[in-house]
Parts: sequence; structure tokens; C-alpha cells
Amino acid sequence: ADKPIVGLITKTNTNPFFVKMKAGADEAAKANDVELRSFAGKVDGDNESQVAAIENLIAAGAKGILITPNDSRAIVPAVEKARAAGILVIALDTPLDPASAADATFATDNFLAGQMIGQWAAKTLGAKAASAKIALLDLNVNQISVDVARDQGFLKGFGIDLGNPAKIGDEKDARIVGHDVTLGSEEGGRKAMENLLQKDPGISLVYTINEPAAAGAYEALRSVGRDKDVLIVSVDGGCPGVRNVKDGVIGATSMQFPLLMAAKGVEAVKAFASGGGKPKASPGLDFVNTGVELVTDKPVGEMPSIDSAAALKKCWG
Amino acid sequence: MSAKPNVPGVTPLLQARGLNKRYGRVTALDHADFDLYPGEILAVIGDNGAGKSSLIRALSGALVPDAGEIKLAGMPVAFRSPLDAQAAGIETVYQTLALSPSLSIADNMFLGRELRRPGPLGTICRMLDRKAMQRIAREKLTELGLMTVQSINQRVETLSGGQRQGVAVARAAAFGSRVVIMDEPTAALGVKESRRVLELILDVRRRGVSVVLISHNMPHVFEIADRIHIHRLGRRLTVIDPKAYTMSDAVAFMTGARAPIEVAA
Amino acid sequence: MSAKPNVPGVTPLLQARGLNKRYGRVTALDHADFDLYPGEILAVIGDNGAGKSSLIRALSGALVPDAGEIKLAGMPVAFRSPLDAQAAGIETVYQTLALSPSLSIADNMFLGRELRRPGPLGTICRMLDRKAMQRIAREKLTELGLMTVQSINQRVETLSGGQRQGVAVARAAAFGSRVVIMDEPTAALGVKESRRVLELILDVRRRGVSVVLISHNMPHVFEIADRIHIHRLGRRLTVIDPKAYTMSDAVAFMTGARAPIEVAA
Amino acid sequence: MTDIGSSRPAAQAFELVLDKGESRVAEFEVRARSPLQKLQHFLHANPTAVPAIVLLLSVAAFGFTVGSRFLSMFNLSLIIQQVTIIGVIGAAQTLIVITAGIDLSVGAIMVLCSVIMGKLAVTMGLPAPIAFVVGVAAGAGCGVVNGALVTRLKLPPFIVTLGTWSIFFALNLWYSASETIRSQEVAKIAPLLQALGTSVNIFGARFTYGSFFMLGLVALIWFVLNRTAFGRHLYAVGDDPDAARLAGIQTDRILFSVYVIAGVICALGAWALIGRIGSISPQAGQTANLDSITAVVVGGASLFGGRGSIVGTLIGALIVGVFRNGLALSDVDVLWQEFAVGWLIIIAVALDQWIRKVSA
Amino acid sequence: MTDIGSSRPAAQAFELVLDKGESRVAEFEVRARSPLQKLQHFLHANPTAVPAIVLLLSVAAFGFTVGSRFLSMFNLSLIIQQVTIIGVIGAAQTLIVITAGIDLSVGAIMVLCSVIMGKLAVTMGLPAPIAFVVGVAAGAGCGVVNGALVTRLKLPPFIVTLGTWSIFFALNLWYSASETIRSQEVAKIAPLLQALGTSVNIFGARFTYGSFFMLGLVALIWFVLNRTAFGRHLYAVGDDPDAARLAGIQTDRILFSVYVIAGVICALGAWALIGRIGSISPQAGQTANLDSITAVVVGGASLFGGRGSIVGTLIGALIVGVFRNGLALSDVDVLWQEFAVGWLIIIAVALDQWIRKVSA
Ligand SMILES: Nc1ncnc2c1ncn2[C@@H]1O[C@H](COP(=O)(O)OP(=O)(O)OP(=O)(O)O)[C@@H](O)[C@H]1O
Ligand SMILES: Nc1ncnc2c1ncn2[C@@H]1O[C@H](COP(=O)(O)OP(=O)(O)OP(=O)(O)O)[C@@H](O)[C@H]1O
Ligand SMILES: [Mg+2]
Ligand SMILES: [Mg+2]
Repeated sequence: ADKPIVGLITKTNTNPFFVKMKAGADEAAKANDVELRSFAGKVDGDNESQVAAIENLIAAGAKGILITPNDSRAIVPAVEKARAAGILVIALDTPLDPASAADATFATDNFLAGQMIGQWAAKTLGAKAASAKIALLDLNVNQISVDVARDQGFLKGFGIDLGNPAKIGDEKDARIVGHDVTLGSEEGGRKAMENLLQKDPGISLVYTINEPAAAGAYEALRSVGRDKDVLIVSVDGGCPGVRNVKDGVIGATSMQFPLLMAAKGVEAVKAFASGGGKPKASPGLDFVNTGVELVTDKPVGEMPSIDSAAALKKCWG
Repeated sequence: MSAKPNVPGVTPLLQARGLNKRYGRVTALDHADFDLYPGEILAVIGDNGAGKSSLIRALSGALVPDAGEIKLAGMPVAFRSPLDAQAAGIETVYQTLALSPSLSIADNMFLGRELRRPGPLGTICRMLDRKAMQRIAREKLTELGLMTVQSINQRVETLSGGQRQGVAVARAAAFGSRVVIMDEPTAALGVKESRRVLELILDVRRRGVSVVLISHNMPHVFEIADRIHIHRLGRRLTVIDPKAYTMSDAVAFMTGARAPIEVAA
Repeated sequence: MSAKPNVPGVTPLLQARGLNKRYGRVTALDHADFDLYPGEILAVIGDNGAGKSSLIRALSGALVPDAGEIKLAGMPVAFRSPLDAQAAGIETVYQTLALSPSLSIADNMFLGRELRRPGPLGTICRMLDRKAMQRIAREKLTELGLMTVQSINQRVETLSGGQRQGVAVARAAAFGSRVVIMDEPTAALGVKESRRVLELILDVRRRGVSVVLISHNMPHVFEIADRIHIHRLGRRLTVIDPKAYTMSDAVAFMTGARAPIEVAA
Repeated sequence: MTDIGSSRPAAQAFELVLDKGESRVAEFEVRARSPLQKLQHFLHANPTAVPAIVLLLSVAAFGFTVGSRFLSMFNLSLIIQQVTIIGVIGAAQTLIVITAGIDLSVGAIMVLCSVIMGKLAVTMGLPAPIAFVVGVAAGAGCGVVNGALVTRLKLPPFIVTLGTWSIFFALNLWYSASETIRSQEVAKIAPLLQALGTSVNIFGARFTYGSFFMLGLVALIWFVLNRTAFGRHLYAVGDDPDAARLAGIQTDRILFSVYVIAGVICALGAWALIGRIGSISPQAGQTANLDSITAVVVGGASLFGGRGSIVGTLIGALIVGVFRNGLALSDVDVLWQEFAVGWLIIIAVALDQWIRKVSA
Repeated sequence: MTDIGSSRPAAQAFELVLDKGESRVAEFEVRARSPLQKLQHFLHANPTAVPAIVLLLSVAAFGFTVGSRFLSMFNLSLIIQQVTIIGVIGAAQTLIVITAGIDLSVGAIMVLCSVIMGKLAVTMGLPAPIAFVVGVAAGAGCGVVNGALVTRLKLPPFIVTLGTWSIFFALNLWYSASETIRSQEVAKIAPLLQALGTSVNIFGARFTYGSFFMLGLVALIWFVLNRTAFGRHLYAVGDDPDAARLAGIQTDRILFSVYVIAGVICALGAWALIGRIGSISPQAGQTANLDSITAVVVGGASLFGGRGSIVGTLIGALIVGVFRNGLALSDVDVLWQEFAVGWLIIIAVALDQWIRKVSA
């Protein structure tokens, strides 16, 4: 009972990404002899539940909190309360806004993750990139930060003028057929893909917010016999996604490392609780970059990437 | 001949001409006429489904007829809701009683015209004077011999069939200032309670209020009605004087066994 | 003296002893007894709120009494639901009618005992024989003189008060095989329709079925009842023979104006 | 006491006249009718036709504004594909809503059953038919839990199914370990589970077996609701449970079985879901509750019970599907699509009410 | 015709006996009662006390299993803070549910109003009181839309508010450009908006002004529901709208005003929300609909209208809050927390029913 308590607060408890993050934290907690208490928002964007979770962790006497904020700005006052109570707060996956509101951030650069698949797609299409027709399958209409970062990163990487980089859907480029929302699920991905195909049957490139949406989009393409000539790119790096890269369903995906983030977070709290200092940011960044890797079986030019076989050893689910 | 359907020289208090109401293929009112004179008790009798309830629902604003006109004291009126009729002094006991099951007896009696506390509590806080409402409700029900009910705060859904009807009758009688319409007010009542309701009706008339009484109880109708409106197949067949006709005559007219000589205007 | 509360030598068809039912502070049944003999028409009379409906709800399984026992043909029974009572051949017209407003007349008549198509359509597909049900429903209602209704497929909520009651009465009369209980079956009925119901009750008895009739209509009660059970303050006060007593006597007993000499066992 | 042999009274004098009573009861002119009046009468007699008209009007409106892309046979059949899941789950919800209940756990049951089928067949290698049967049994089991809580403990269905939603969903996440089973694996090991995804082309339209399955299910339920005693009892129970009980219906048994049937339909919905999305995802079905209730209510059912039709629900689902598809094909930003869907649903139901009123 | 002057009949003979009727109507023994019976009678007379007992039992159960962490004054007051928003929004929902309606747009109204207050005060620099008033007016405006659609077009509240939920939420995202306003900025420019977040310590417990505000609101609504004609009319309308109309109540006016009032309360909820969260997030309030309905139903209201109490809703919110907080402090995995909450809600309501039954 005297083990230090570490709280983990994820965005939801359904998304496999966060489920894996929790699994990583669980393992690290065992290894580091700390007690893990996990919490989650009810839906994407649910800030109130995360606030309540922080309060409950303060009441429970936690030593450290690892959080993937649903609303990077809105959570800040609650985080400040926790820090005032002497708790180490580490943002995982998504930085707070401002990032300095947390003691440390272990994150993927979601914008970079998007940018990598955007560049990959542009290079893969080569000359055809100029006449590509792009469908973008986003998360939901709320324009939450990961959704925006990945979508805009992808467009940037592909070489499209972003307009406002904090807003999805204000681009003027004629190559964009449209944006639709998927709720990050297979069902949503399929329906959105079907509708965008009706809008323009000539779609040649599909960006998806995550791999489940990519799988759904693929089903829609397959049902009209377009599965071979349309390129799908995605972000996440979950094992089913990596296998889909292997099977040619997804052209390329940006792999993130939720297990790593969680493990590092737990270690940092442990160190802090045993009298050590706070973790330091990666050089040149205001957060500890846990890295993104491009996963594809069709590497292009000078872009560093790993193939699906290598990725399967690192994937998270 | 049919008795004074129109009393010459006196304006009817409540009059209707040519009321029509169809439901899909069913004609509930078929050019029905109606006249109620000041200070009288008018009975309305007729077979089941003849359209009696529809007629009085039209007169009390509960139903907006497809066609026809209604006059109150000679002035055309168009009631859009029972509230309009109430504002004009017409109170009704509906066949369905129109009570709120989960409210108490006292709440139901005063529904829509609650008493407020005197002073600022009432005018500013709009606080109800529950004591007064309970007291008055108890008085009214005792008059009807219905205080077998345990508590004036009992919910109406816990009352027996007759007790509920008593509450509805007491409410209408207490608030009607020009016309009280009662659709089968004694249907569920016992012998004693029915008698009290008849006395109450006579009381109400004594206050100068006209009463429309729908009933299937011929002895009661012939005992207290001043005139009897006979309804058949959605329209007024005739109006008779209970002193000039026997119950058998009335039943014969209303069931179609015999036709009245002269049809009312 | 009170007439034969117990007919010696004959086992009552339906018997109750010491039924008790309290609702919070209200005592609806206070050690009530009840006897119904084979082939008789037993009237139950009493003031509003005396507990008549509670009594027959207990007898028909609609209400589980707090205490007391019920015997059917001498055998103790414990009805947990109206279905149990129906299975034992007891049909009831409840004061609340127990109709489903949005179903048609025919559906309501056959609710819970629908007819199925002959052949595999009925046995395997469990398909209803709607034609037959509609035909029979129409016949039953015509017997009651209630075919003023437009269509047997009209929804019950579109019927007039009396028409609804007719549907409920026709249902019970058609299906009761040992006992038919009717709680104020003519309350909303017109003169003609009431008469038809009385004839129907006599018919039912002629079939050898016993009838329990709750009614506030003394002339009707005295006309057709074989015995009259007088209920007062939640219990059976006495049972009288309508040929030995006048209506005035009955009213006096039931309102408490006079006490019967000998209280029923 | 007054034993002076007052002989039994006869009927009161005025009642004797009755034998002469006329037998004619009411008469009604049969008038020649204009086409409009015929339409009115048709609608009055067939209230489910009203949402169908609203659906046709919606299709026409989008056909007019969006054009041939929307009206193509292919796109119209696509809409049917897109509403398959909601149509199936909506069928379960319709049965519950008719009994004045509500089932907030349908989505969770569906996803739990799909995970069970997938895990057993793909991960554990059981034969697909057995996995399917176990999945359906699990759906029935979920229904048993709901039904038992509603009928034995007499709890409000809202509370029961809100609670079981959490329970079933937690079981789903636990059993699946939140891991998706990929379409390719299902196709390889247990293609039966994806059977409803197979599609056929008919004159340029593309129908999946899932669409036919949904239509067959709707037809079956229509039969049960309208042509069997059980169906009539469902309406009676939803209409006025006390009256139904007094009339001799075993209300608890009816209620219990309706929750079990709903559970089974949700399991069949799981099958349709796998057919549609190929893979088996523990995250699916999260909007199924609200969407299915929406379809039921847009289809004209009352959440107070006793009213509703299965065809109405199907049309309700199609109406919403048409709106979403039509808006997606138009050039409207996703944000304003949400906005427009909100208005269109309100307008559709208002139109429905209005047609009913003028046809009454 | 038979004009043979049959003189008016008198009352029938048997009715003449009535004057002698006894005046005693019914008698009831007043028995000495045991404490248990006294409790029974108390519960029978005060049905809202039942959920309060369930709440106490829940607190006791968690106190027993989790220990002093849970039972500390600080933690208990924390629970009250955590249910503030749901308490306020639940108050709005209670009013609607009593009228047999449902409001699925409460969450969207709340977040839209908070965004309006924040944008006006922080981004556009209007004085905070003006921003606040405009925000409240916007809440009322949303209520007007709901109320008008429900009463003028006679649409089911479920459909109306489902539609307006999409509409208001889209407006919120559009107006806020999906951007959160930082707590620091609000604190600097418009501290009034955060006023309800201020807290006071009382014996180790920490209450925010928001908690007091919620309690005050509940007290006010209690008064309105139980001590004013408007409150009685709400119950009558929800109970049987036809009967209420026939009794002379302007049902449409009542319904309309209740939606407007609910809108205003949601705007006040927005204020409490800003106080609690500090910042102003357009993502907030997404679970407020379901949570508020849950609180209302756990508090004993019927979704069929006519029954429900504001104190019940508050207790319902607290019960759910206690479960969530207690489970969070215990050592249970999130996944099983959800599972446990599902069961606990069912058990709480079952317990409530059971206490009612034995006390009846
Ligand atoms: N559910 C209930 N809750 C509380 N009290 C009830 C309930 N049902 C009946 N009562 C009370 O029990 C008593 C007997 O009611 P019951 O309906 O049996 O009377 P009744 O003799 O049928 O009267 P009526 O002739 O008016 O129908 C009444 O005082 C009534 O208020
Ligand atoms: N809402 C409705 N929809 C369809 N038909 C209706 C509706 N209301 C009444 N009717 C029909 O109109 C006719 C007249 O009904 P009404 O209630 O006026 O009769 P009534 O004379 O009051 O009969 P009772 O003596 O039985 O109360 C009946 O045939 C009835 O079926
Ligand atoms: Mg009538
Ligand atoms: Mg009774």
C-alpha cells in the first residue's frame, strides 16, 4: 500500500492506441514497483471526465500523473492544481498548450507523423501527384488537436497550401476531393469513403486519421474494385495496421510508440518519487520525442523508413 | 308537439347552429343545433355514440368543430380551448373526467385557478395557499358526501371510480359562473352520491347558473330537467318538455322507435 | 332476516373469507367475506369507496390481498394474475374496462385468446385468423346493439364512453365459462344498451354461468339479482333476498341508515 | 324488517318501449371522391405510407439539388447498404419501443457478439458456424439479462440498459483485449462471417446480401407484429400495461421475450456489421443506440409505447441515410452537414405530422 | 302525442330513505407503531427520502471498502464539486422530464452559451456582465427554438432536441472556431465568468461557489415545483396532457416556458462549467445529455412524465458521483470501473424500488 501511486489518464478507453498505452504503463508499473491507477475520458474531447480524474488522483494521494489531454488548453487549470499539490504531471502523446503547463511531455509529433506520410505519398505518386485526387478521412467535426495536426501535417508533406494550419478544411487546392469524418472507426471509414467516391470516383489517394478508418476505407474501395489503384496512408502503427501495410491495404503509416511513452512516463514518476529530478526535454524541442517512424514496404528515395516485417516487432497491438 | 325549442323573446345563453364534426368516415356531429336558456336545467339524452359528448365538447372548447357556429348570450364565440370557455364562465365535467392521476384531490380541484397566499408571498413569490385550497376542497367534497376519502392530499389515481367522478363534479359546480355542463356526472356514483349531485345541480341553478346534464338515467332526467334535448345520429332530433311527455315517449324518440311530430328548428 | 348467506348443502362456486387489503392508511378490504353459488346472479351494492371493486379485483386475480382465502368450488386457489382466474373460467369486466386504446375493437375482444388460422399457417406460422375474429366480434357487438360503431377495426380510443363499455362487456360475456364478474357494466350505457346487457346477463346465467353484478342501479339490481350482497366500509354487511326486501331497505342498509338485524356469517 | 313480500319488480315502464326500437343504427353517404380525397383516405387507412412519402420527397429534393450523382442507381443502392446496420438494430429497437421500453445496450450487444464470433472463429479456430451460433446465443444471453432485470426487478428499461451497456461494453473490451481482427484474416479463416458483405449487381445498383437480409428481417418482423398474437400483445403491453394484464396477457413474459429477441437481432446485426466492415472491431457500434432510436422515432413510433411499425423504422433509417449521403455528396462542409442534418430531421418529422393532419 | 299531462315525477321511492343516512364515513384505528413502522410511514409519506437512503448506503459502502481516503471531508466535498455541472443541467432536464419530454440538447446549449460568454468577454472585450447576460439570453433563445418546435409544430421532444443538438453544437464549433479559450485569459479579462470556481474551506471540506449555486438553484426549483401553480401545472401536463388541457391549463404555454427555462438553466450551467474548468472549451458537455438523464432517472423520475422531483435528481447525480469517485479511489482498472458503475446503477435503483415496496 506504500507503493507510490501513478495515475494514467487517457482520452478514451476504447481506442486501441490508448488501450496499449495503458498496457505499457501496467507493465512498467510492475517493473518499477509502483501502483497504477488508470482513468479515461468517455468520448474523444471529454475534458470534464479528465478533470474529475485529476481531482480523484489528488485525493488518492498520487505521486505522478500521466495524461493524454482531450483538450490541451482546457485541462491546464486542473493540471496546475495537481502540480501545486506536488504531483509530477507528464503529458503523453499530446502536449499541453502551453507545453510548459506539464512538468514534461513524452509525445509523438503528430504533425510530423502526418507530414511523413504526406511526403511519402507525394514521392510515390511522383509526377501523378500533380493530378492526384485526395480524400481526407478525419476524426470528427470538432477539430481536436491530434486530428488537425495529422491532417494538416499530411497536406503539408504532400505539398498543399494549408491556409490556416489550425483548421481542417480551409484549403483551396483543387486536388482535394473532400473531407469527411469517421469517428476513427471502420464503419465510419467505410461510409465516408463511399460518399467521397460518389462525389468523385477518380480519387487516387486517401488519407485516414487512423488505421481502423483506413481498413474501412479499403473495404469501400474493394467493393467497387478500386482497391488496387488507390493509395491509402494512415497514422498509428498498431499491429493490425502494420499487417495491413504488409498486405498492401495501407501504403504507408506513421508508427507511434504508446508503450514506450507510457513506460518512460512511469519510470520518470518513479524516479521523481524516489527523490530524483524531473525529466528533461529532447534537445531542441519542448518535449521528449518518443519518435515516429514511417512504415512502408515501398520505400522511396531518401526518406528513412522501416518495412512491415521490422515494424511488426515494434508495433503495439 | 315538441316543447319550446325556442323560447320567444329570450336570447339563449348558449346557442349552437349546424355543428359538424367528422372523424375519418365517422360523423360524430351532423348539423347539430343546441339552445340553452338562462337559469334552466337542460338534459341531453341519446343513445350511446349519438354524439352527445362530441356536442358538449364542441360547446366547451375541447373540440373545434369542422363547421357551425356557437353564440354565447347572442354573441358569436369561437372557443379554441377549454380555457376560453372557462374564461366565459362555462365549466364542464367531461366523460373522461379530466383529472391528473398523480396530483392530489385538492390540486385537481384547483387546477388552473390555484389560490395564492395573501401578501407579498403570494404576489411576488407566487406561493400557493395550500391550506385554503385544502379547506375549500374538503368542504366541497363533504357537501357531495364524498368524504369517505381518507385525505384531501390523496392522489386521484388511488380513488375509486365514484370518488373520482365526485371530485370532477365538485370542481365544475364550484367554479361555473354562467353554465355548468355535466357529461354523465352520476354514471359511477352510488345512490346516495347521485342524489347529492342532483341536489347540487338544483343548487347551481338556484345560483342563476344554467346547467346542461347528459344522462342515461331517465328518472333523474325527468325529475330535474326543465327541457330535454334528444340527440340522435349526430343531430338534435327534438326538444321536449318533461311535464308534457312520459319517459317512455322520450325513450321511444331517442331510440328511433317513434318519430316526434314536429322536428325542432 | 338476511336471506340465505349460506345455502346449506350447496358448495359455493366462488367463496372468500377474511379478505384484507390496505393501501397505506386506507383500508379497502376489511375482513370481507363473499359467497357466489352456482348458476346464480349475485348483485354487489354499496356506497362509493365501499370496496366493491377491490373485492372483485381480489376475486379475479387483479389484486393480491394482504390476507384471507379464496376457494373455487371448494378448493383453495391463489390467483396471482387475472390470467390465472381466466384459466379457471372467471371473466371480469373491470371498472376501468381494461381495453388497449390503440388496438382495434376486434383485437381487444380477442386479446390474449386470439384465434389462429386453421392448418399449418396457424400451427406453424402462428398466423391469426383475422377474418374469423372480426366476424365473431361483430356478432357479439350486434347482440348488444352496439353496432353503431363504424368498423370492427376502429381503434378503441376513438369510441364513445358507452361503446367502450359495450366492448368490454361483450368480451367477458363471450368468454366466461364458470363466472362472469361485471363491475358497473351499464354505468356508461344508454337505456337501450343497458337493457341489452341485462338480457345478456340472464342469457349468461341460462348457460349455467354464475354472474356477479356490481351496480348502483337499484331497479336493475332488484330486477335480475337472485341475491344481493351489501358491502359497506370494506366488508360484507349482509346478504339479502331481493324478493324479501324493498329497494328502500337495501339503500338504507348500504348507506348505514339502518342496520340489518342479523349480520351475515 | 320489511318482509312484506314486495314481489320482484319488473323492468321500469319506460324501458318497455325498447322493443319497438329502430334497428337502423347510423347511415353515411357514400360520396364520389376526388383523387385528392382518395389519397387522403388512403393515407388515413395506411399511416405507414406517410413516412414513405416523406422519404420520396427527400430523395426528390436531393436529386434536384445534387443531381445525377445522387440519383444514380448505384448511389441509391449504396444508401441502402449504409443503413443496413441501423436497419437491423432499429428492428430490435422497434420491438422494444413498442412495449414502451428503450434499449440503450443494442450497440454494445452487437459489438460484443461480433467480437465473440470473431474471436472464436479466427483466434481460437472454431468452425465458423459454431462461432456464429455461440455469438447469437451470447446475444440472446444479453437479452436475458436485460429482460430479467426489467421484468423480475421491475426496473425502468432506461436504467437497466444504460447499466448493461456499460457492462457489455466492458466485457467486449476485455474479451477482445481491444484488438481488431483484420478483414483479411476473417476472409481467410471464417468467410462465413463476412457472407453478408457479398454483393450482387442489378441494373447498375449494387446490393449486398446484408441488404437483402435486412429486408427479409423487416418482412418477418412485420408478419410477427401484424399477423400473430405475440405482435398484438406487444402493442397491448406498450399501450397500457395494466389493461393488458387485466385482459389476461402475461405482460412479464411478453416483455422478457422481447428483450431476448432484441438480443438475438443485435447478434444478427453483428453478422451484418462484420459483412459490412470486413474486420471485427471492438470499437464499432458506438453510435448505434442513438441512431437506432432516431430511426424508430423518425419512423413514427412513440417512445411512450403502443405505437410504431417496423416498416416505419426502416423508412426512418433510410430518411436519415438519404440526408447524410445527400449532404456528403453536396459541397457542404462537414460542420454544416451536421447542422443541416439537424434541421432536416426536424423538417422531415414536421412534414410527416403535417401530412397526417391534412389527411385525417 | 302523449300530452296527457303526466306530471313531473318525484325522486324514486328508494331514494327517500337517504336522509336517514349515517354521516360516519369510515373509521380507522390509530395503532401504536413500532419504530420500523414509523420509518415505513415516513418513507411512504416522503418518497424522495428513499433515494437519500440509497445515497447514504452507497457512501457507507464505499467508506467501508475504500476507507478514510473516501470518507474524508475533502473527498466528500470534492464529489459535490464533481456533480455540480450534472446537478445544474439535471435540474433543467428534470423540468423537461416532468412534462413527459426529454431534452437531448442541454449539453449543446451549455457549451454554446459558455463559448458565447467567453468569446464576447475575452476575445471581443465586452464587459463580463454584458457577456454573461448575452450568454444567458442565448440559452433562452435555444430554449425558445426547442419550445416553439415542440409546441407549435407538435413534434416529439426527442426529435426536436436531437435535431437542435446537432444545430447548436455546429453553431458552437463554428463560433468558437473549435478553439479553447485559456483559463489565464479568462481570469485576466473576465474573472466574473470564473466566479463560481472560487472555493471556501469549511472544516477541511472545500466547497466552490458553484456547489452553493447548484444547491440554491435546486432549492429555488423545489419551491417552484411544489409551492407554485406553475409547478403543479408542470406535473399535470406531464401526467395527462389531455386532462390538463380540458381542466383549463394552457399546456402549450407551460411546455414552451419549460423549454425556455431549461435553456436559461443550461446557460447558468455554462457559467458553472467555466467556473469548474477554468477555460472555455467547445468540446465540453458531450456527455451531459446522458449524464443528466441518468441523474433524473436514478433520482426516481419517470420518463413518461408526471413524476419526478428536483431533490431526487440531485441525489441521483450524487449517487452516480459517489460511485465514480469511490471506484476511482479504489484500486480498480478503468475497464472494470465502467463495468462496476453499470452494476451499481442497476443495484441502486433496484434497492430504491425495494425500499419503496416494503414501505408501501
Ligand atoms: N391503489 C390504491 N391506493 C390507495 N387507495 C386505494 C387504491 N385503490 C383503492 N383505494 C381506496 O380503497 C377504497 C375502496 O375502493 P374501491 O375502488 O374498491 O371502491 P368501490 O366500492 O369500487 O367504489 P366505486 O363504487 O366508487 O367504484 C377507496 O377508499 C379507495 O380510495
Ligand atoms: N377521436 C375520435 N375518432 C374517431 N371517432 C370518434 C372520435 N371521438 C368520437 N368518435 C365517434 O363519434 C361518435 C360520437 O361519439 P360521442 O362520444 O360524442 O358519443 P356519445 O353520445 O357521447 O356516446 P356515449 O353515451 O356512449 O358517451 C361515436 O360513434 C364515436 O365512435
Ligand atoms: Mg359520451
Ligand atoms: Mg368501483
